[in-house]
Amino acid sequence: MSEPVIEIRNLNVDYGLGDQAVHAIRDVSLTLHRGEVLGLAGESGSGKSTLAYGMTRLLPPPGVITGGEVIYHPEKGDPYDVLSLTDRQLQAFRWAETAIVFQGAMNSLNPVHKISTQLTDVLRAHDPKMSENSRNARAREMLKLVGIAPDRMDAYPHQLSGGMRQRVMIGMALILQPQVVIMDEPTTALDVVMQRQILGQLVELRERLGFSVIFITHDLSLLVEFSNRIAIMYGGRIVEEAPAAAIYRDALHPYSSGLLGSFPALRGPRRELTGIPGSPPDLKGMPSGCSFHPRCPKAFEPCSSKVPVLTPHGDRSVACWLVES
Amino acid sequence: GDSPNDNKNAANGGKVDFLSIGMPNGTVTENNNPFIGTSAGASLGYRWMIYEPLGQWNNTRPSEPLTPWLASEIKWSADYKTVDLVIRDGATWSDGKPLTAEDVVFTHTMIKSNEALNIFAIPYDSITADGNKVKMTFKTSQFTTHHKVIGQTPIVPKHIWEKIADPATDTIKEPVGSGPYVLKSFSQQATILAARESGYWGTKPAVKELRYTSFADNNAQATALSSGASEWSFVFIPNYQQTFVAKDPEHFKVWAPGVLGIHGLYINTTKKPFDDPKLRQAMNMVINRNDIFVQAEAGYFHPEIKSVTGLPEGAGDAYIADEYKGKTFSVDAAGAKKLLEESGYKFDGTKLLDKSGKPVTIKLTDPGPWSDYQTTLEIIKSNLAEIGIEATVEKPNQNIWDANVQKGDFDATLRWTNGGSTPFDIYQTVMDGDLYKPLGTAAQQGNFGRFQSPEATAALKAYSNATDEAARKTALATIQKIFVEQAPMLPVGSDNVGGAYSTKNWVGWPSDADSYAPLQPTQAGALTVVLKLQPANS
Amino acid sequence: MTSIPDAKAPADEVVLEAIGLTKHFPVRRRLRDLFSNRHDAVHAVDDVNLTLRRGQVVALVGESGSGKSTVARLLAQLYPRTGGDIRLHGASTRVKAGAAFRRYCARVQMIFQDPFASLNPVHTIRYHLTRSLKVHGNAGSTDAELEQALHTLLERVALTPPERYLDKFPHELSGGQRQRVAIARALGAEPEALLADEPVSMLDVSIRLGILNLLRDLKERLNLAILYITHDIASARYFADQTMVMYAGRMVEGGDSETVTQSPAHPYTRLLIESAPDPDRLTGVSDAASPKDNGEPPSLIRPPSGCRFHPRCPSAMPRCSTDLPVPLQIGDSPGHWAACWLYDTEEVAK
Amino acid sequence: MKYFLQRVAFYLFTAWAAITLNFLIPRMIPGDPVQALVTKYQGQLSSQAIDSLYVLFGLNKDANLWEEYVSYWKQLLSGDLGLSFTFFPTPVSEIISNSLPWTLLLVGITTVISFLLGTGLGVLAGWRRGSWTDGLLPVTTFLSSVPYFWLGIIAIYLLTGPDSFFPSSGGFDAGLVPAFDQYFIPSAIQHSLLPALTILISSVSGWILSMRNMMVTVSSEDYITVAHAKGLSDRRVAMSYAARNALLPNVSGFALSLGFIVGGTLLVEIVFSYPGVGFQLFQALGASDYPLMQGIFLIITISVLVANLLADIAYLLLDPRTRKEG
Amino acid sequence: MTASAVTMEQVAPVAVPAKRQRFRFVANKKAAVGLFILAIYGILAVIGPWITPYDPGARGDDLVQPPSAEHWMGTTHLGQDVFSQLLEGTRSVMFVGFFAGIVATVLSVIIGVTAGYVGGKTDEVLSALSNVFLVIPALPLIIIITSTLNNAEDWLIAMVIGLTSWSWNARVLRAQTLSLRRRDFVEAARATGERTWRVITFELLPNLTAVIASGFVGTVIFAVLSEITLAFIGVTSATTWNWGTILFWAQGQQALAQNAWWWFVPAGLAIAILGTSLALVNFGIDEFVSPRLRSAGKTKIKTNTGRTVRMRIGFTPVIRKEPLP
Ligand SMILES: Nc1ncnc2c1ncn2[C@@H]1O[C@H](COP(=O)(O)OP(=O)(O)OP(=O)(O)O)[C@@H](O)[C@H]1O
Ligand SMILES: Nc1ncnc2c1ncn2[C@@H]1O[C@H](COP(=O)(O)OP(=O)(O)OP(=O)(O)O)[C@@H](O)[C@H]1O
Ligand SMILES: [Mg+2]
Ligand SMILES: [Mg+2]
Repeated sequence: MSEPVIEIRNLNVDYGLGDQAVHAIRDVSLTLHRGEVLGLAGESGSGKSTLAYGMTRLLPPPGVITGGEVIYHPEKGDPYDVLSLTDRQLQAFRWAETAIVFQGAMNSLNPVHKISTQLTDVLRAHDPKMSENSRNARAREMLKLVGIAPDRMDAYPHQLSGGMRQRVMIGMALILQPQVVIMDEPTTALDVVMQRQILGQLVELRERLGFSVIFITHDLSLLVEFSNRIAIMYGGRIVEEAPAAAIYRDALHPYSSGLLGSFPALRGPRRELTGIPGSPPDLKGMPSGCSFHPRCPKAFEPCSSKVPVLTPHGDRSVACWLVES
Repeated sequence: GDSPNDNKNAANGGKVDFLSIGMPNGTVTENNNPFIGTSAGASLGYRWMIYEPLGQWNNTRPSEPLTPWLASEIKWSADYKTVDLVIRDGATWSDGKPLTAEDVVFTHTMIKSNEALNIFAIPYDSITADGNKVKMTFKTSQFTTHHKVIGQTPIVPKHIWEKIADPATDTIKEPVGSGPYVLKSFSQQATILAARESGYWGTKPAVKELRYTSFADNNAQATALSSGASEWSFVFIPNYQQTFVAKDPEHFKVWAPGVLGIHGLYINTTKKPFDDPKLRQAMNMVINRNDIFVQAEAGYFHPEIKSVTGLPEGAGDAYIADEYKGKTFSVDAAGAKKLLEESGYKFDGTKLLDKSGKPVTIKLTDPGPWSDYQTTLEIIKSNLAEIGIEATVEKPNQNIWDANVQKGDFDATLRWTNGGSTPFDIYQTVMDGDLYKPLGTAAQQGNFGRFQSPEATAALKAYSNATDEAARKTALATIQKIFVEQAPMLPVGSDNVGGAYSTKNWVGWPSDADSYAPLQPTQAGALTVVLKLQPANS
Repeated sequence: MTSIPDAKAPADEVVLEAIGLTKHFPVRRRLRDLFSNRHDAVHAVDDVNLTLRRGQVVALVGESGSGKSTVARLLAQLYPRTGGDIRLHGASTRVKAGAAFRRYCARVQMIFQDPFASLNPVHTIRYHLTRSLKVHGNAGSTDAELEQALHTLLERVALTPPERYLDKFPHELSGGQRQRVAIARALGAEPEALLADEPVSMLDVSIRLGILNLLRDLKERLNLAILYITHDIASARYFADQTMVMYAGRMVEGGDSETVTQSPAHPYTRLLIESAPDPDRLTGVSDAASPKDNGEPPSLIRPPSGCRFHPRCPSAMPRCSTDLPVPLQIGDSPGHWAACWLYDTEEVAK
Repeated sequence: MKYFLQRVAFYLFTAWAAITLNFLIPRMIPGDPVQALVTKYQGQLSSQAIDSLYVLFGLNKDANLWEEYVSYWKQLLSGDLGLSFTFFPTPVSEIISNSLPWTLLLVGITTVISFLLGTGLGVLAGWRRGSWTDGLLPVTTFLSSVPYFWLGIIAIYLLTGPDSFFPSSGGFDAGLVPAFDQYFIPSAIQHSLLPALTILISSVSGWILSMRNMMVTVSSEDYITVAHAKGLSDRRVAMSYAARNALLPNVSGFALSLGFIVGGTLLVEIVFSYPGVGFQLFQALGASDYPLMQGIFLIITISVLVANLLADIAYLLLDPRTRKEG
Repeated sequence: MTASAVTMEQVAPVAVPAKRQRFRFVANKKAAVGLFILAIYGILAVIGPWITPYDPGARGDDLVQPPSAEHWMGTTHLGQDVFSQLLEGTRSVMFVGFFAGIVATVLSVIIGVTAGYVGGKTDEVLSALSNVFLVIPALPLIIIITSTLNNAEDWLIAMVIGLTSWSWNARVLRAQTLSLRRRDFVEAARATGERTWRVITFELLPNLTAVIASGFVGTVIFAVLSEITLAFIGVTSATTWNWGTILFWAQGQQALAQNAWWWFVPAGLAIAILGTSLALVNFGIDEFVSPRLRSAGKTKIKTNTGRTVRMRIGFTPVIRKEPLP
């Protein structure tokens, strides 16, 4: 396996402090390798977005990172901890090394500025010496790259369709040629036709530019198709991490298999769906032991008392007593 | 530059050559028409610095004859229906043209033929000129109004005014008058008058510039006075010793001579039980006029009325009937009670019961914003309590109060009377049967209390039409007797024509010792004051 | 008494029918339209035919903005229609308010997409259900009967024990529970037809299935006619007997669910199915079959002439841009049709 | 067409209704201007003058309400607002044109400053939460709860006096004539400082608060997070992204507040004897001067309507979403 | 597959004690302080006139005396006790404020909600009406109308203030209603077959309570200031005492020029404190309505090492605790 780009070590994130604190991310460790697409799946509230923002220190108040490290390996030079950077270093790090594409493109673009302004102000911030003309040329180039006619440069976000906006965001994410692109549900607001188009384009660009992607969604079937490795989150922890195909074929964690069993298949024989009973856990009143045990059809003794840790099994890891035993 | 403000700093050696005069009359708009009461000229008083009357009337000594001014001679017939005037030589208009008898005739003829200008409703008959002599005749006796015809009517130049289409509504942007000052500049904030370079018939004034400022209200004016920004004004200053004089005791002064115009509590004589003169008399006996003077009028503004005739000290002295000479008000609750009990009233504990056994209550009304009146009412209220009358104070809106007073819809209200050169105006406002209107019909001119006494009406008529002093004296004695015995109105204080001033820059102001003129900047006599002023340190 | 009698009518009975249903929303005019004489409108729904039968689920599939919700609201008589007809048991109905509207409501009930928004945050579950029962006279006459009816309703949607939920506020329930409450409320009217407008799209993947299964169970037990609106064609296959595909306000294909999803006839349906995620496809393979740019959905204010899909259609013919395609039978299974000139027999002959 | 016509119809209707009300309201007041004048002078004006005043004011002619209304409109349409009674025979339009500039300058400039200052502080308070700006809110809230006039009077008491820099009243030095020169302008500014300060103190907190709240709301928008993620400087994010968007709702509030300039400052002008329209209106009220009242109300009505229009336009200009589709 | 549906209740999240949302805003600190002060004023309004040490109108012998043991807030030029006037005046101020608030609120609810919900011609007529009232300057209008009243009692003044100050709230309510009307739960209530009046009163209004309450509080502030202003400029007859009357007398007698600050200052402070308390209540309501503002309240946090960390947007604080056990 190729070298790592980002290593997350024992990351902990709380919302709020003291008794009111919600532990949204608990001791998460995850490695993103150069050039790969890492899928992050899990149901709503499992902490996917929190993880993504936490590693770049972009959590809104009252989010607090209460522990852990995020080691970034630049192309040249020594690895460093993103969480220890000063504000200025962090600003320089952002977007140049990791870019983010959010779920709703409408909300990610400032409604009162032209998209050209929003594209070029990244360049202005990171390379103040760049001339106005070359900035514009670069922005134009990026738009062309994501399939938008450069004459839409001076459009306002609301004048573009949802798909176009999302492409602008992708173009913007790539404008500084970052090593890592984090995509938080980049296509849930779009319909399937558009979703496929955009993801197809992204895959193509990745092949060309060679960046790594963290791809967040709760649509597991989409992840299986598009990512190399998948990490499944539940209740603020990663419960399973494995190559995409491996998960699809044979999920080890009951939650992962439950998730896979919740999607009706469009092709192939009609199979009976199992689903997962119950509802997602409340972070404020997390069940003891394995947080999935109240919903787990295979729960047994240690599940309700002891927290399973993520342990490697070959090229995959899983946190489940079932697998341990 | 050519800025109108350039000379401001070019003061002659730091000496102040201007006088700052203020009035608390709100904003003004440029209007120099001397006949219109709403004009800036009238509201600030500077019309009298530009236009002059035929004679100067000293309100503080109303019984004295008028000082000749534009007329060098003023002669009334004994019946006061004819006046003969000799117009002064050498007076010129500020545009250089001489002032002639023609101008005088023109002015009065214009007033006669223009109802809107005839603000004193003078019944002119004929107005003729003969050389520098002018003769005017009137349809009725002008004894009680002669000071208005001569002393309060400005004379305007014929050669300019005859070209004015409607003299009642023209704002006379460039006034041309015979007075010692000309208009230099006008702004809402300040009107500046400059002394005429030449051509004034009298002595040149020492004050080179008059700066009139109109302040928004009493507070602003009083503040300006105590900061020295205003050197002369006529305004009510509460606790003037502390808020004004104390700020510069050496220079800040107040002089407030009373005049023949008074304030008093009008009682609705149609309402039971106040139709009973005995009750009114008793009420008159308990009113503490000194408290009112000190607490409500700041100890100066409406000089306390002492004489039982309601005539103010000083200005009224000459008119007090022999019968009442020396008779003054004194608070006498015991006497009042006795009087009441003698006339059939009873007391239920401290409560006064009228003849039918009902408790006597009274509503005192005046508009809310008039704080001195309100204070007076509060004092009267507690005074009346001493004889068991329960009074309440109401503060209707001014418009409503106006309407109610005129229609006779009130129990008792503090109000003023007309003022004049004789006590006639005072008594007429209170008692004239000719002004009587039935309840519900607006009485605009007076007799708001619906006082009905044919005797008084006849006496008033006799007084104004009399042709000799003796007849006037008898008539006045009758009037005063009715006023005292019937008490249709309980006099409280008199008007004053004084003012607050500063002697820091200018001296020569009138005083009790030398009350040569009224000290109110809007009076016609103000010109006399200005002409008398001299620099303080010369 | 108030318990809903199971299967009271024969299956397959037609409950609700839409014939040529059309809805145009007038557009607010702008300053620049001042001097033009056009009267713009959003052609949200045009000429839609639909039949709901007892004990059957009809799925309505289409991309966002294709007019699915509008159809549902038209059928619920929440919007007045521009044209066409709605027949309840064969009788044409047009109701706006008042008693007639309530009578209609009692037979046709709607479930909204977002269970977070469709329950009033200030009222308890009890209030919501009681109102639904009372409005339609199913509350019984005593408190005890009402209580009983409430329990029955909650049990029906598998919220047991009912006491635990009755006095909760919506915000105290999870999304799945809320959607169950919404369904219970609809059932309070004892309807014959349920219009479910994307009932699970706002819910978490793991609990979607529970709701769909509940609906299916209710359909069978109560013999309900269900209109299932979704943009997820896979769930239509799983859940519905019939599937209709909508594009830009028009029906483009319809038929038995399995047939429509497994052998789609209309190019749009094909595109839709091709685009759906497929875990069996290899990672990162962008096959040539998915075209680079499929274009944008058309403006509904000035929809394309002829077939509304022709600007994006890979197999468009000149005729497609001029003639409006009519529904044409496809031979492969009974009732399978597509509104596409490709299946015009003359065309095929050529 | 319909939308445009609706807008026009709205403005026309509102203007008509407001003007008609303006016409009716003063006529409901008992009393008349002559009485008010007589009363104002409390004995200084002899009651014989009443008759001549009725003639002078033209009030001796009987006219029914409808005829008055018709002629009122005729006058209005020919741009004639009639003659004021208080300042008879000065035309109302002249009085207004004399006093309006003062109000517009004092209150207008103060409103602008207050808006700018409040917005600026609001941006700070909303953006740098937890800093010193947190202390701003309680203080300004308290200050803004103090009645204008009270604050003004206290300020006059504390800050003015014979040797003070601050004059206690008026719009400029009494010895000056309004002109744009080196004497007048500094004097006018000096005179406007205290009134401006009191207006500022009592109005700024509203802007701070609404801007702060908008900043807080906007701060949690995704595009702010994106802007941070882009590595933009904090300043640029705060200004160009957060403040720019948070400003939008405030701008229309600002435009509307411009409309209330004329009507809203009565008391400041009264307390500071400032020669503006608010004070004129107050005088007109006291003197039953309904031509003047109507004139000022008309100005207020028009200014509010214009402000509404401005708000419409401002939104159009500042929010690209409301602009025509490109 | 009903099995999964039935089993779900076993794992329903632990029920959080059902706090009634509607009264939760009292828990807000600002609102609580505001309400507390308001309550004191309320009590004084009721008992004030009974506990005055003197008859507020009674003349005494000590004229313009500074505060002393007998006269806590000194005396007026007539020797009246300022403290008694202040106490006595509270009732009128509170009465006018709240009565006018109620009148205006009822009007604005009727007009605003009807316009917003019914729409069409009704909306146009009602909107036009409120616009006309919005255009006419309120304070001058109130001055004019009150000056036509013969002997304006408090309730009449309150009525006038209420009748002239509803329009802004009506506009806000209309806009709110318009947005609520499109919400699903309103549609759902309609689809259930509810009658229009029921939809308005039971579905819409409860959701508008915060807006209505905030409008009410705003009107109360306005009414209090208006009443005081009217009394101060001497327009109202004010046979009863209120703080404006005190200020009117003080100003008429130039209290400050006489150095009688005790006559002028307390009433102004009383107004300011009342205004502040009402503003605090409004803050509370605002924060209740918009949770973002609420969570924004706590911006400084203390770590367990005693360091203070400020929450900043875009730079999530990192506080590394001692390594977790
Ligand atoms: N501002 C906040 N305050 C308190 N808790 C929060 C806050 N933001 C998020 N959380 C909690 O943190 C947990 C993780 O949230 P996160 O947004 O990361 O989930 P997610 O997996 O991205 O969900 P989704 O699929 O809905 O986007 C959730 O349980 C959520 O309730
Ligand atoms: N009240 C309305 N006024 C004007 N246009 C409307 C209205 N409701 C819907 N539309 C328009 O009608 C079209 C169809 O909308 P509809 O909500 O039915 O789509 P949908 O298929 O349900 O979409 P989604 O999947 O996003 O829910 C859209 O273009 C929409 O903008
Ligand atoms: Mg998320
Ligand atoms: Mg929809």
